[in-house]
Amino acid sequence: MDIKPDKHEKMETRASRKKKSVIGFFNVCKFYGESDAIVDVSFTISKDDFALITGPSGAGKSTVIRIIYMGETISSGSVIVDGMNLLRITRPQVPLLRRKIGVIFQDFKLIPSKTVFGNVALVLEAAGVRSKNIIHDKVMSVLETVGIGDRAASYPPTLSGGEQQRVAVARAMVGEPKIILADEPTASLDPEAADAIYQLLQDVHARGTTVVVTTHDLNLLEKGGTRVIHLKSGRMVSIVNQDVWNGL
Amino acid sequence: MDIKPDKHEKMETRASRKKKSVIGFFNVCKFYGESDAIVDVSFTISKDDFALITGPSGAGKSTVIRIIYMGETISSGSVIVDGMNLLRITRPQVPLLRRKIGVIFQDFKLIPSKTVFGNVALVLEAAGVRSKNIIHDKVMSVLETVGIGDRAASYPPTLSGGEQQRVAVARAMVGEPKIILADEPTASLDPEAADAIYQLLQDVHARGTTVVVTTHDLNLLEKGGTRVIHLKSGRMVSIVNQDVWNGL
Amino acid sequence: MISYFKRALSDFIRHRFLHGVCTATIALSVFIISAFTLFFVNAGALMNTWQKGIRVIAYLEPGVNQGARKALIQRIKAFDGVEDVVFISRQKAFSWLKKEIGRQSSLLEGLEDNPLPDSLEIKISRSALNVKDIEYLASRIKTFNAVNGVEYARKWLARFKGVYDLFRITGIILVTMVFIAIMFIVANTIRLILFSRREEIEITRIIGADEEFIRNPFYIEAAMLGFLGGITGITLLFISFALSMPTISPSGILPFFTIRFIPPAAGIAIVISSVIVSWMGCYFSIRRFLHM
Amino acid sequence: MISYFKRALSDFIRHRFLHGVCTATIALSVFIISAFTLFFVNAGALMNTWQKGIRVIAYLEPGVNQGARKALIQRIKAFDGVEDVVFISRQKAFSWLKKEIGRQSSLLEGLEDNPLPDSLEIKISRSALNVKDIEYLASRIKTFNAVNGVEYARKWLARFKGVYDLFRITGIILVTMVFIAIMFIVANTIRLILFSRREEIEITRIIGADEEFIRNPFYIEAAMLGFLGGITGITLLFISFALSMPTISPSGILPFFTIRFIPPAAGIAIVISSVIVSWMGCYFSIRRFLHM
Ligand SMILES: Nc1ncnc2c1ncn2[C@@H]1O[C@H](COP(=O)(O)OP(=O)(O)OP(=O)(O)O)[C@@H](O)[C@H]1O
Ligand SMILES: Nc1ncnc2c1ncn2[C@@H]1O[C@H](COP(=O)(O)OP(=O)(O)OP(=O)(O)O)[C@@H](O)[C@H]1O
Ligand SMILES: [Mg+2]
Ligand SMILES: [Mg+2]
Repeated sequence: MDIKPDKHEKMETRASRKKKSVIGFFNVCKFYGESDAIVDVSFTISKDDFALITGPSGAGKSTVIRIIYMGETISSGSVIVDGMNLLRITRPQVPLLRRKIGVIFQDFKLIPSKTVFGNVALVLEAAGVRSKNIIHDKVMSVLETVGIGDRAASYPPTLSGGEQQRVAVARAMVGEPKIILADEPTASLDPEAADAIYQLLQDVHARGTTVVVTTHDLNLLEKGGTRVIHLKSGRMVSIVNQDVWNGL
Repeated sequence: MDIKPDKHEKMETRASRKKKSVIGFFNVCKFYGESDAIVDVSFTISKDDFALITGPSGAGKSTVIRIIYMGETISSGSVIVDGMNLLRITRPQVPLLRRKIGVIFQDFKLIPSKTVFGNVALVLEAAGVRSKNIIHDKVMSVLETVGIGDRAASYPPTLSGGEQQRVAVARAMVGEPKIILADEPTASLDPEAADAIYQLLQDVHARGTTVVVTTHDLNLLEKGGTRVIHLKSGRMVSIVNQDVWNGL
Repeated sequence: MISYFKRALSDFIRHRFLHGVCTATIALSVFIISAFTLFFVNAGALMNTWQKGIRVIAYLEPGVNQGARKALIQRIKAFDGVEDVVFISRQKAFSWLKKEIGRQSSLLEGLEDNPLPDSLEIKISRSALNVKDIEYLASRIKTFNAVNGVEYARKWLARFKGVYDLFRITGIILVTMVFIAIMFIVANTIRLILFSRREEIEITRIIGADEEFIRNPFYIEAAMLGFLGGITGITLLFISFALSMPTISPSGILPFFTIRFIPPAAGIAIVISSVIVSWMGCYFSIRRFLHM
Repeated sequence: MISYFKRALSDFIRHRFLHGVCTATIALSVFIISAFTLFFVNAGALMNTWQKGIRVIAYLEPGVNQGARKALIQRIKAFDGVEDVVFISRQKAFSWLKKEIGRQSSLLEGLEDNPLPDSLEIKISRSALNVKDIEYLASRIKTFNAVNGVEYARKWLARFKGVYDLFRITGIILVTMVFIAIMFIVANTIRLILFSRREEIEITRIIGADEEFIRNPFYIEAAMLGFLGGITGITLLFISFALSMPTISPSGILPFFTIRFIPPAAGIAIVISSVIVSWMGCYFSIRRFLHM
């Protein structure tokens, strides 16, 4: 816990000789008052990873996600995301970091007073896209992809749980981010819809996006990712590099 | 759709010769503008049922739940809950109906500014329980049962998704209602915690509570209930009376 | 009822920010309304000091003896609106006239005899300050035998009266309008509180709470807001008053008049109004949110 | 920038309720502040009509001829604060005196000769209404050879001046205090809007919006609220004014004075202030919500 960020950065550099790592956690701890959400967690996720973070309820999965998009600051350790040390980041850099990341929030975080279209379009507007046409086309195509193109004009509170989750998925993908963080992206979905979303995530992964999914869905775990990180009570239980494991 | 409530009530009486039915849907439709959430749905659930409502995302499962606790009014047909015709109910009777029903909402619906304890205690306070001690004991015991007794003083936004869901379960059970409506009560939970909650629901069912669970969790479906209602696009696909089916 | 109070109190603390902002708004509203009360009360008092100057002079016939005079004074004193009657001898009147004419008093030196009559100065009580009443009074006094003629500052009186009335009417209209405006502002603020808490209200309702259970704490909270805001507003005014008095007083050159703070009764009335207005704001707003 | 405007406009419509309540509050605030502007402007104008009566009388030495008199008038007119100088012959003055003394004019009948001197009536321009200036002016005029003495209503002037000053100072203090109070009320209301929308702000931020993107629409909305509220408030005042004029005017018995609505320039200034205050309210409140 006394290891300085510089040291981590060096470790990072060494690690990336083989594989370009996009997300790196080094001895990260996150405390809330007396309780700890994350204790001494270290892992790296490379650019071409499809990482799964798993563990029981309250294990710290969402906390890891929140730390990556800077929804939460860490108590100790250091975190590197796409080459940026999150401890050293300046305030104006935060939005730039976040635009590289698409997040599917566990509680969706849709704006109730904006339509589905408006919610998804906001990502592009915030990223500085000015053209109405480009926004319209991109948003509608991603809404079609997740299967709720017909609800574009609805407001989130009028959608079913699964529909809201699909809007959240659409919003995370519309900006074509480098990294997608999916916090239980299929919890509210029936197996069929869940499969479709999972397939979608694999498609974007195939196109070069780093994907991090938290899940307690056994099916998802069985399908496997390239790297599976198992947490319990905020501590690391295991990291499995699926490709290495398969090669055993 | 032209069938009058009276007729249903008669049907209801006839049906209850064999089994006391607690919830009855008779040709129920629910339209939102042009789209329909529920079309011509009829079923009954008896007092000793553990009913499962299943179907893909957007099938109308939550809508059925909302209709039962009068979170939504129906467009046509009639609904009877615990002997009350919901079309004929007066405004002051609504809270009385709701106190008979414990609902686990799909989106939890916890009050963010109240502690976990306060959220759960509110049900008892609203039901007119005055004694601080009784409230404290009941709330703490139900929080222990769902496994979050140690988080009683926390606020919902500081809980993980699964912890929030367990608070929602606790709140639905604390008032010892006649009927428990559980809208995807284990969606945010890992298999172990989900099993525990499912076991809990079976325990209260065993103690005489009518339980209605919506789910797309295949595990839950495999474990089965006494009655499985399958919806798709707002229409009934099937009703299976598990006991009869098993007896085939 | 006690449980409602407890819930209201814990709500109050829980929603510190909302209630803080709302209390501030109410306090400022009370401040405004009571600042104007302060202004109009003092301006009214100032005008009253002017009005003291209003009197009717009755000139007596020459040779009215002391007995007849005293009887006359008694009879005039019996009239409504007469505060006091003072006898002014012709000698006194003459010396006053000399003073009044001032520089030109030399012109009176040519007179070997005092041409002025004896007179009675009739002070009008403040409550009767009304042009018509005074005219009527004057006409009645004129009918007495011992009275030769009656005089009063008819023109000045009419003019002053006009200004005084205008001031009073505009004051009343203004304070009423401001009061109504303030009422809406307070109601609006409470409406925003309810709006921010609509989700909480909705959740409380669907877990089986009846309207009374939901409403009562809001009513109590609104009354508390009104009370706190009222007290704070008046305190604020008092502080501003105390701070600005040094600026006002010395420049005022008004030794005959001291500015006073609003009377305690008015202060209490304002706090009570504040409580009532807040309560009513809550009453009307909550219906909207309870039936949505 | 245009896109911010579009977003602000759609936000405005989307949050109808919030913005409606807020506009109402601003409108009422503007109403209050402009009602008081209306009051003080008119009260000031009314006081000015009184002040017209203030003049200095210079008594001339006997036997000053017409030429010397005209030269004197020119020299006096050259002083600062002198509006006009009128010659009053001793005959005219004597007939006025008779009128003034009224009933007792019989006492002047004993005089075979007019003892009054010729005089000059010096009208003071309104801007120079200041006891010290007038005293100074009087002392300067006294030094002329042709002038025998100077007279003016020193006591009345001092008293009127005191009241006028008191009125002006309290007016300024009051309107300033109310303005500050109103500013806080408007800021508070905007703060409540931001509070109700904090979730939306938070979500917008975590999907990668920068502060400018979040803030600008709020600023534009606040300015729009201020503008709408300002216009509405002044319209409201105008309607109230039009409605209450019939009540005030006839009773007023003030034919020499007409109550006027606030001048257009003041109206525009008030609307602009309303926009600025709303904008500032937003500016200071949004920091709280953006850094929480
Ligand atoms: N703001 C907070 N304040 C206090 N404790 C917190 C806060 N946020 C999270 N925690 C605690 O940290 C622990 C980890 O939370 P986290 O949300 O990461 O769990 P999770 O693995 O996502 O669980 P789930 O599967 O239930 O969503 C939990 O016990 C949670 O209560
Ligand atoms: N207030 C509303 N206005 C318009 N449409 C609505 C509203 N509420 C629900 N719907 C629509 O009705 C349909 C059924 O919704 P419901 O929430 O019952 O689905 P569900 O079966 O619970 O799905 P999920 O498993 O995704 O939660 C959905 O298509 C939904 O979009
Ligand atoms: Mg989580
Ligand atoms: Mg649902």
